[in-house]
This record gives sequence, C-alpha cells and structure tokens, in this order.
Amino acid sequence: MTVWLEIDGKKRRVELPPSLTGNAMECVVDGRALSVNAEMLQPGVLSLIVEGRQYRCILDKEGVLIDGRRFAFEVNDPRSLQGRRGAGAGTAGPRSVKAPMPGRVVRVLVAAGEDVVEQQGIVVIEAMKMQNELKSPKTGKVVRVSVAPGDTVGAGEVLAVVE
Amino acid sequence: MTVWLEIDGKKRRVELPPSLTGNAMECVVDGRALSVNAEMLQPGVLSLIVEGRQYRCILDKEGVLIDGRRFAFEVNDPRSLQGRRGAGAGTAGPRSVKAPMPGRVVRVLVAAGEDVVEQQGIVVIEAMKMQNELKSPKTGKVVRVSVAPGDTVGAGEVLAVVE
Amino acid sequence: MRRPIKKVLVANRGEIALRVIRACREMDLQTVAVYSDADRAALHVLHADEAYRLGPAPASESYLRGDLILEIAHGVGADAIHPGYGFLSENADFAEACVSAGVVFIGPPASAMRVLGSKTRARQAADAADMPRVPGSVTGLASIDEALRVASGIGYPVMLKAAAGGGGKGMRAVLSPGDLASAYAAAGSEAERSFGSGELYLEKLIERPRHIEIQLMADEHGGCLYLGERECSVQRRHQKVIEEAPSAVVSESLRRRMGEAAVRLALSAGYVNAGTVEFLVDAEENFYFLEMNTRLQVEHPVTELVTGLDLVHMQLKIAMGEPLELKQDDIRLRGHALECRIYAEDPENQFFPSPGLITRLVQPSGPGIREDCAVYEGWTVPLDYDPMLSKLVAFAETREMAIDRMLRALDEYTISGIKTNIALFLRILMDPDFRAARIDTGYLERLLDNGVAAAEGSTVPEDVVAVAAALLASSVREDIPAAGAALESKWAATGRQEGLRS
Amino acid sequence: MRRPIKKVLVANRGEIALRVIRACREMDLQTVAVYSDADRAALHVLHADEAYRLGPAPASESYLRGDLILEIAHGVGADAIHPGYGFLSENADFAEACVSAGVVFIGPPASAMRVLGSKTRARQAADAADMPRVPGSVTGLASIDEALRVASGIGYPVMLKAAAGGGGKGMRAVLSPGDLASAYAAAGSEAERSFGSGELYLEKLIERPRHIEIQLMADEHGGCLYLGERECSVQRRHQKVIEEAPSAVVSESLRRRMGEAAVRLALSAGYVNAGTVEFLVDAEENFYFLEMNTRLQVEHPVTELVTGLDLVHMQLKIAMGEPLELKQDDIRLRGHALECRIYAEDPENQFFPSPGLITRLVQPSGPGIREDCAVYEGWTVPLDYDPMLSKLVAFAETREMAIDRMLRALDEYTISGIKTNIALFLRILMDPDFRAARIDTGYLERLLDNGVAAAEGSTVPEDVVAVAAALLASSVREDIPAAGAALESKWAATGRQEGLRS
Repeated sequence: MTVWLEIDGKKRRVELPPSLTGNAMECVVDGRALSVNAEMLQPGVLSLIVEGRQYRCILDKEGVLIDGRRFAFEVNDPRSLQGRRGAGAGTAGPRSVKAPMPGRVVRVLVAAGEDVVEQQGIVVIEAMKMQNELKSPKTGKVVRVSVAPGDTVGAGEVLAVVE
Repeated sequence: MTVWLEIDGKKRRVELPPSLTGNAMECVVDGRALSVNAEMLQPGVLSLIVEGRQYRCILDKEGVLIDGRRFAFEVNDPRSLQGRRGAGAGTAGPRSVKAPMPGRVVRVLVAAGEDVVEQQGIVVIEAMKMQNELKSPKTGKVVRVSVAPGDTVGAGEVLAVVE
Repeated sequence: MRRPIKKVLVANRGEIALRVIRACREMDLQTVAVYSDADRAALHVLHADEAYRLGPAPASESYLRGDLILEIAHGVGADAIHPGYGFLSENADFAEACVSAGVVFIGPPASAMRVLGSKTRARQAADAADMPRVPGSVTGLASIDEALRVASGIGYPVMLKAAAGGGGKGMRAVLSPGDLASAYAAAGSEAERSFGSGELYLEKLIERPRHIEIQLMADEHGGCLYLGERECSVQRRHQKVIEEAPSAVVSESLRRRMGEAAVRLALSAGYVNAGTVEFLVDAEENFYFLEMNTRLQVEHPVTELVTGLDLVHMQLKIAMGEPLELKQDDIRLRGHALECRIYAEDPENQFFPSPGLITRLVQPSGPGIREDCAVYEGWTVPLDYDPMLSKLVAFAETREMAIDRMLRALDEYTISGIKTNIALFLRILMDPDFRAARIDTGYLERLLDNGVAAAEGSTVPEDVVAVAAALLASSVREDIPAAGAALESKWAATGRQEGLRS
Repeated sequence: MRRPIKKVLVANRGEIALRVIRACREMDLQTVAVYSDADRAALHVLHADEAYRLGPAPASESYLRGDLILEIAHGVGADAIHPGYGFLSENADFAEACVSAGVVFIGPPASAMRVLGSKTRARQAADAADMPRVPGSVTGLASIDEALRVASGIGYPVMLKAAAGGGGKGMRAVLSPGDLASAYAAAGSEAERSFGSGELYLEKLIERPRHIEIQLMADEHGGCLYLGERECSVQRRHQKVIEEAPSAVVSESLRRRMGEAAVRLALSAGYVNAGTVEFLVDAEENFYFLEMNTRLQVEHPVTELVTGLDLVHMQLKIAMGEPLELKQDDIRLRGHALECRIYAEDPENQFFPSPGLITRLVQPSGPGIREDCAVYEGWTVPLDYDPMLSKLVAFAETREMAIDRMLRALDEYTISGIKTNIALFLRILMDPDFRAARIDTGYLERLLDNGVAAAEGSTVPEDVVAVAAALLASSVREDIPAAGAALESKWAATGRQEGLRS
C-alpha cells in the first residue's frame, strides 16, 4: 500500500507492506528502503523502533506527535482522512475572516466598503471568557460583514470577506 | 425496546423508550414506571440520576459496577451479548474440570478410572508464577484426563471429566 | 461551637468541584453536585452522590444562580455549600444568604469578604494593619482630575486598577500624564463592563515586580496560620500560568514578615477559613500589599505538597467550627512544587480558546506527579467556561528536579482533538531565565515576544516521521464517540444488530 | 571516585521498568529498554529512548538472559544497568559480569550480595553485627536428625525455611517433633524445585509477628542512612499485599534501634546502594532479623512519600560514585503513606491469576494519590510474569486519612476485562482490626477465612441496577482492539474504505 503525504509542507511517498505480519516491516520512503518495527498500542498510539531508537508517535488533530514534538501532515488523497489541513492558501483574491473557534460576536470593528490593512482588527469574538480580535488576512477592502454583535458563530464560520 | 435480564439470579424485564431524546427517560421495570436521567460518558460508562441520586455505572466483564459494587447480570436473549454467564449449571451427569485461566500444567493428581470426592485435587496448573490446584466439582469417577504435565492450556479448556 | 456537617453541596464545576467532592468523600461527607446543560456528562457529576440541574450553559443562568443553588441545598438537606473558586465564591451577598438560610457557607463571613473583597476597602484595612502597600489612592477616584492629582503626587509610571476588579480587567499602566485621560476612560468602561462598577483607583507602578502570595488558614477561634508563600510571577495578561512553592527568592525572614503581615490583616477583618494575600515583591525584597482573595485558590495544590497538608480538609473542619490543630511552628516546608495550568487554547495562534471534543487523552503519572483534572477521552470541553483543562503538579526535593520532573510529565502528556498550551510549558521550563528563577510578572510576555515554539530542534529523522504518519493515517481510528452521543449512536445499531424487540 | 553515567539499560519490565525510566529522564539520562515477545506493546518500551528484543516470553529466555542483556548494553554503549526488582536484581554473578564488562551495576557489589543474599550467611553476618535474630540454626541443616536436635534445643513451635528461598516457598511451620520429618521432606523438595537448592534451616516460630523492614541507602564512601521503616504485615501466602510507612507500632526509639542495627549489618558487609533489612517484631517490641533484600523493593514508594526523597534518583547518584547528600538527622518522616498492590487475580475464586485483555481502565487521581502502573486500556496482561498490575499509593497527614483516601481512590478505580483484587482492598481497609492497626503476618489469612466479599450491603435499588444493566447491555461498546491487533485489524479495512492504492 502506498501513501502520499505532505509533512511540514514537504511531499513524501511512503510504501508500506501490503499486509502486516508481526512488527517488523520493510518500508520504502521516497525510494529509500527503511526497516521499522511497529506496534500500535491503541488506535492512534504507535511505538516505532528504527535501528534501536524507539519513537512514541501519537496521532493528533493536526498531525503526529513524536516524542512530544508535533509534525503537521496531510494525506494527499481526497478519499482519506478529513481535516488534516496544513497551512498554505495564497493571498491573492478575496480572503475571508473565519471564526477560529465557536463563540459569540462581541464587537464588529469595520463596516462593508471600508479599506483595511493586513492585521487590522475586523471582529472581536468571545469564548471561554476570553475575547479575541480577529484580524484582516490582507490589505484591501471589506466586501462583506456577515455577523453582528451578539451572534453566536461556529468554528470556521465566515465573519467577513476582504478583497 | 424491551430487555430481559437476569440479575444476581433474578429475572427482570426492563422497557426502555424506543428512542432517546436528551437524558430524561421513562422506563418500566417489571411493570413499575421509573423516571431516570441517563448519560453515557464513554461506551460502558454510564451516569444515572434517579430522584436526585447519582449512580456511577460501569460495564464490566461479569456485569455492571455501580458505585464500586458489582452486580452480575445476563441478558436473556440468545442474540445479544455473549459471555455474560452468571453461575448455575447442575451437578448431575458428567462434569468437566476446566482451566480457569491460560497456563501450564504442572502436575496431574489423578488417573482415569480413579474415584474422587468433591473438592479433591485433580490437576495443578501454573500461570503468572502461581500454581493452582483445580478440584473436582463432584464426587464420582474420573472418566477422562486430557492433559499431561508440561501442556499449556487455554482458559476454559477441559482438563478432565468426572462422572 | 461545633456544627455537624453531613452533606455538602458543591456550587462549582470542573476540576475544583471534583477536588472538593473527593475531599468530602475522604471525610465521609455526602456530596451534592449541580450542573448546567453543558455539564451533564462532567466528571464532577459522575463522582457525586446526588446531582441536580441548574439551567442552560451560560454561567449567569446556572452556576451564578445563587437563588437556585440555595433552593436545591435546602431541598436536599445539604448543611453546607462549598463555592470552590470563581462563580459565587467571592459573592458576599450569597454567603449572607446561605447563613440566613441556615446553610454553612464554606468560606469567610460576608462581613470579612466585604472588607477585603473591595480593593479600596482592603487597602484601608491594610493601612490599619500597617501592612506595606504600593503608594497610591486609598479610595476610588472621583474624576480624571483627581486621578491626575494623585498620579503627580506619587509620580509616574502609575497603574490604574478597577476597585471591584481582578484578573487584569480594568487595568492600565500609564507612563506619563498625557496618557492618563484615555487610559482612565478605557479602564473605567472595561471595569464597568466586567464588574458592573467603573470605580478605579491608582497606584505607583513597581518595576519588574514578582507576584508572591501568602496562603492563610484561619479558624473561628482567633487562630490563624500562614502556610508559606507561592510564587506566581509567570503570568500572561495577568492570568497565572505557572505557580510554585516555595518562591526561590523568599528567605525565611521575608517569609515570616510577609506571613505575619498577612495574618494581621486577616485577624483585623475577622477573617475565617482559607484565604490568600497577594503581594508585589521588588528586587530589594520590599513587599507591597496587592489584594486579598477570600477563597481557595486555583494554585493551592503546590502549598499542599510542600506543607503535607490538605487545605480542603482544613476548610471543612473549620466550617464545622473546629479549631486549627496546628501551631505556626508545626508548619514546615519541604521540597519544591510546581503547577502548570493546562488550558484549551492555541499558543501558536494568539492563544485562541480551543473548546471541543477530546479524542485522545494520555495522562502522565508516577513519582512526584499529581494531577487535578476533570476532563476525559470523549468529553467535549464547553465554550461557556474557563478554558482550564487540568492542573499538573510536580513535587521533588529541589526546584531544579521539580522542573525536570514536570518536563518528564509534560512529555508523557497527550491531549488530541483540541489545542492546548502544553508546548508553551516545555518552552518555559527549558528557558534559562526561568530555570534560574529570573522571573517577574512581565517575564512571560517578554518570552512570548520571541515566539512560542520550543527552542531545541527535533531529533526525529524525516523518514521516521513519514513512516509514522503513513502508518497512523492508514490505520486511523474511527472517531471515538462524544459523551452522550455514545448512548444514542449505539442505540439504533444495537437494537438492529441484537434484534432486541422494539 | 565519580563515574559519569549517560545511558542506562533497564533490565526489567512492568511498572518498575517504567518507574526507573522516568527517574532517568528526570536526570537527563538516556534510557534503553529490553523486552520479550510478550512485551513489545508494553509501556516501558514506549517510554524508552531505545528498545531491544531479548527473546520469547518466558523469563528464562528473556529477562533472565543476563548474557544477552550485557551484550546489548555493550553494543549500545550503556554505561549502567538498573535491574529493578526480581529477575536479575539479586544475582551476584550477573552483578559481577557487569563490572568485568565495564558496565555499572546499579546495586550493591557482588561480594555484599553473596554475603547477605544467602540466608544462612546473612544470619552469620547478623550475629557478627550483633543484631538480634530469631533463635535457630545458623548453618544449613545436614539431616533430619540435626533438624530434630536443633528444634528440641530451641523448643517448638519452629519454622523450617529454605536457605536460598524467599516468597514463602520451602517454608513450613512445625508444631511438634512428630510433624518435623514430613515437613522437612516437603519443604526440602519444594526448595529444590523453586531455588535449585534443598538446603534448609530452622528457627523458633514467633507468635503473631509483624513484618517490619528498614530501608537503607548506602554510598561508596562509608555513608549509610536508614530511611525509616515499612509495615508489611498484611500478607497472603507470604506475599505482601498492603504496605505502609511509618508503622503504627514503631516508636521513635524502636525505629532508631532497628535502623542502627540495620546500618551496622550493611556496613559490616561493605554494602552500597539501596537495600532493605526485614525484621519480625513481636508484641513486646522485640525485633528479630529476618533477611536482607539487596535491591530496590516493590514497596519503596511509601518511604518516598513520608521522607520526601526519591530512592531511584539516590540509587543513580550513588552509582555515579557520589556521596550521600543527607545526614541521618536530615531524615524526617511526615504524614502516612499506604500502598495497595493491585493484582490480576480473582479473590472470589481461590485467587486464580487473571491474565488477558484490559477492555476498560479508569484510574483514580487527585490529592494524595500516586500510581505506579504500566498497564493501559487495550493492553493484554501476559500470563508469563508476576500478576501485579499497579501500585496505588495514598498519602495523607494521618494513617486514618490515608486509609480513607485510599478507599476514595479504590472507589474511582475500574479495571474491566480481567479480574483484580480491588474488592479485597475495600474489605481490608474497612476492617476494624486493620483500621486499629491490629495486624500481624497472619492477619489477612484469618480475615479471608471469613470470606472475601465486602461486609457493607448495597444501597443501590434493584430497579436502578436493572435499568443500568439494560442501558449498558443495549448500547454495549464493540470490544476495543487489543494492542497490536489495532494495526492489523484496521489495516485491510482502511485500505478498502480509503481506497489507498495497493
């Protein structure tokens, strides 16, 4: 089985043996052979031994934690794993200001049609007793503000669009 | 949905609402109505509030642990839950001596054809550095001994039969 | 006079509610939990003997509904209420209502709360107990003119603070007279919004102060002990992030002087039960009274570990009218304890809160590790309350070993599904300044200016990361069911699969 | 002389291997785990920096393979080996082999192990250090005739013991001369089977003795401390079940006398590193030398909690050649600690071992609770090793509160899928005799004669049990995957479901 990945923005191709017999596995990473000893303790919790070195690997929302350090990755396969977005996305064209988490809109700092600069405050939302100012992703003009103070918004919901 | 149970040897009939809306549920136990507030925190971990009293209920191998106390139960439905055996089984006819856990046979204390009394030692098996003498379930004659010293046996495996 | 307590209602949620419930169980007291609609699946409910719904998720409709809570306490025959911290814990009217309803409020008398709860009145009390304090206005400022007058009197820089405030809300540093007017307006309205009172006062700004507080425990019989200090200088936006006991800079004599001053203040106000007096300490070991918290503090566990005492057990005994069993000389500090407040927030993204479903939880344990935590795998962290998930506490013989032990524990800790500030702690605990105890209340903000990511580079080869990712991705677990969902989701399925009669 | 240690190989498994690995991480030492085929998914492997396979599951082919372990240590450049307890920890030949291979053995020198490891030689050393011991034969018994002669000399009842023995194997109580011959034969063959040596000795049987032991820590420079005692009288078949520190019956003066006697013995044998001297103590506070364990003990955590020290950190520093930092007067006991050994066994069915898959694990935490544990949800407890799953330890100001705290923690504890002895602990901790510290080495067997089930009846109404059972039964979880299975089982499925190219 072959898995295409993007790790910290870098494309990788990993060939895994078609089936697992025991823990020893011969893998091929970008053409290089790699012998590993793998054991899945719990779903999402993997012990990997490579040349004697043991790695504690835990599947995380944004990627994999290995020995306490996070590596963001994305499986380049539409049919696999949802929600493994890395960073990215260009700055050209309209950009939307999205709610990073569920919350309540406290203040709207701009109006449609207003010119804004990158990092200028657009909307303030509150969650868990903390207020957070959401800033403009780019310099441009506010084409739309889709929320008003008091609104509750879900994570990822578009609050405004800057063009 | 109706569930037939046997709890600590007693038959119970529990009618649960066909679907769950929120936590409040009207149940009927052996014809008596009972309003409960149920929340499943994790599969097998249930918080039950009845008339204000809160019960911490955890599904266990032999039954359910409620506030630390175990209640063995069995669902009287052939198609449901395997392996919820209570006690039971008569003393008439041939009875077999089974391995209560996986282990290794250390000694065989009787031979086929031998007369034995109830609780007489039949086989000694060892697991986790501990030896355990398995005793005859009844007074009678050993009709078969199916293991020899050194054999490894699985849980539930028949070691000998007494008639 | 002794009053028997048999059943305690815990008017709080989260780890502190569970911690109080555990203490009650250990003292063989019945426990009553209350919960909002967001908390039916919370652990403080699961571990209580009785549980009652308060209302919808917002605190104003649930955990702040003192009337409802008292009604429940009355209905179920609870003879005492433990308020925990936050919510109603410093509400003198509620404390009073409890007393008149014949329910013991596990905390100070309303009178003492009123004196010490208001910053301005507390400052007057502090002066009376001749406790050193930061020069500044004793009473609230009537106007911007008075503010300007007072400020020029004590000299800039100065700090504006909300009289009813806390947690940094309604606070502004002012460096010169020109900035005072705007800061006065901003702080006033922020205070109005946050506390319903715009009253401000003003004091001299101490440069690079440490935040050090004294834990007090007072009984009804005039007994009052100080249980050493806590160093809480590692703060972000005036919120404590790491606390420790003892402080690396407090000498035995400074401890005694601060402790005795704190005791004087408490006794002067007729204080009873657990309380904390906060001080600013400058580089010359001068200490200045800041404020008093008239409740159990979040960070009380570090004091428990170095004193060997259980503060909640002591609170309960005091509430029963018992005198303190210990004398001041019996209080001995041993070893060093460190607490990390693990928050559901994203340090790499402006510390945005990160509520949601916890899909994987691997918690540390073993020697010297204590965790006060009320989350679990499958729990959905609500967006309605404080983002604290857990208090991870490490104890060891020395400060250095406590830090290294905490690092070990944080390495073992995994919380998936939501963002947490665990990586931030690794960064702080490996920072030479923190390890050398060169910290003040501005320390963390300065550290954060250099970015959050931990310094040390990874020792994990790229190919290993690739294989790990590939294996995990291709054997990914089906998402674990959220609490509540568990029941419903399985429901139909099981009905079918097992053919239970419908 | 100081010797640097950078990398430690832990020649053990289970909770003690993990505990040692944690201590190493805290001291910034690299860790090397070794594992048998039954332990690839064990936590001591998951938490190590390096991990190497030893061989098949049986200890004789894995954890007892000193040759293999030394080979690995050599190959990976480990400068020290920590043996934990059991397995190779008291094997003098292995200790010697380490030294000659230039690897530090974290424990006493082989010479001291040889003297104190053999019970008969240890008894001679005890006499030399004029330490009181139970009257009896110093050397092994040559024959039944000698046994009869010695027995009549000291008077019945007497106890036959295996010279190379431990854990109660090869032990027999003999009440009258008539029973001696058969007991001698039985004990001899049992000793032969268990230890490869049938050598027996004989001593006077002390009535209702307590088992109390002294923890020692000795450096290479002639320094030796006693870290107080542990009360280990709650035993089943001579296996410790509950340990506590301090002992409820040991006075300050008795502690000093026992401690100083233990130190004398250790110094006389040139002992270094952690060790424990076991005593029998009778009702008149007489103490008799029993044996010395030349290693870290399972129950060391209770000593750590009351002294505030970390014994494994001390072991590592001593192994590096450092002198002890503390003097005897620095050792102060504070509070009370209790340890429950949670075993995979079925108290309701002759304590049969209960290996297998752990399908649900809910662990206690919070104030005063420490757990040293190396199992997890999804772990399959192997049948090849000791059945200990976890060491649950409770600390509090007093013995009574430590007991009640342990009860609280045990109530929170759930292990499903296998049987455990948790219910037995509830029974013991609620027993008036235990709570009054009226215990001796026969206490538990007597308690068990009255059956295991906890006394108190349930307060749970039948109908509630019925509804709980019905809800859980009809929303039953699919069994969680066993470790290892996780990977394979998901494999094909995922391949299909996600259509990853094959």
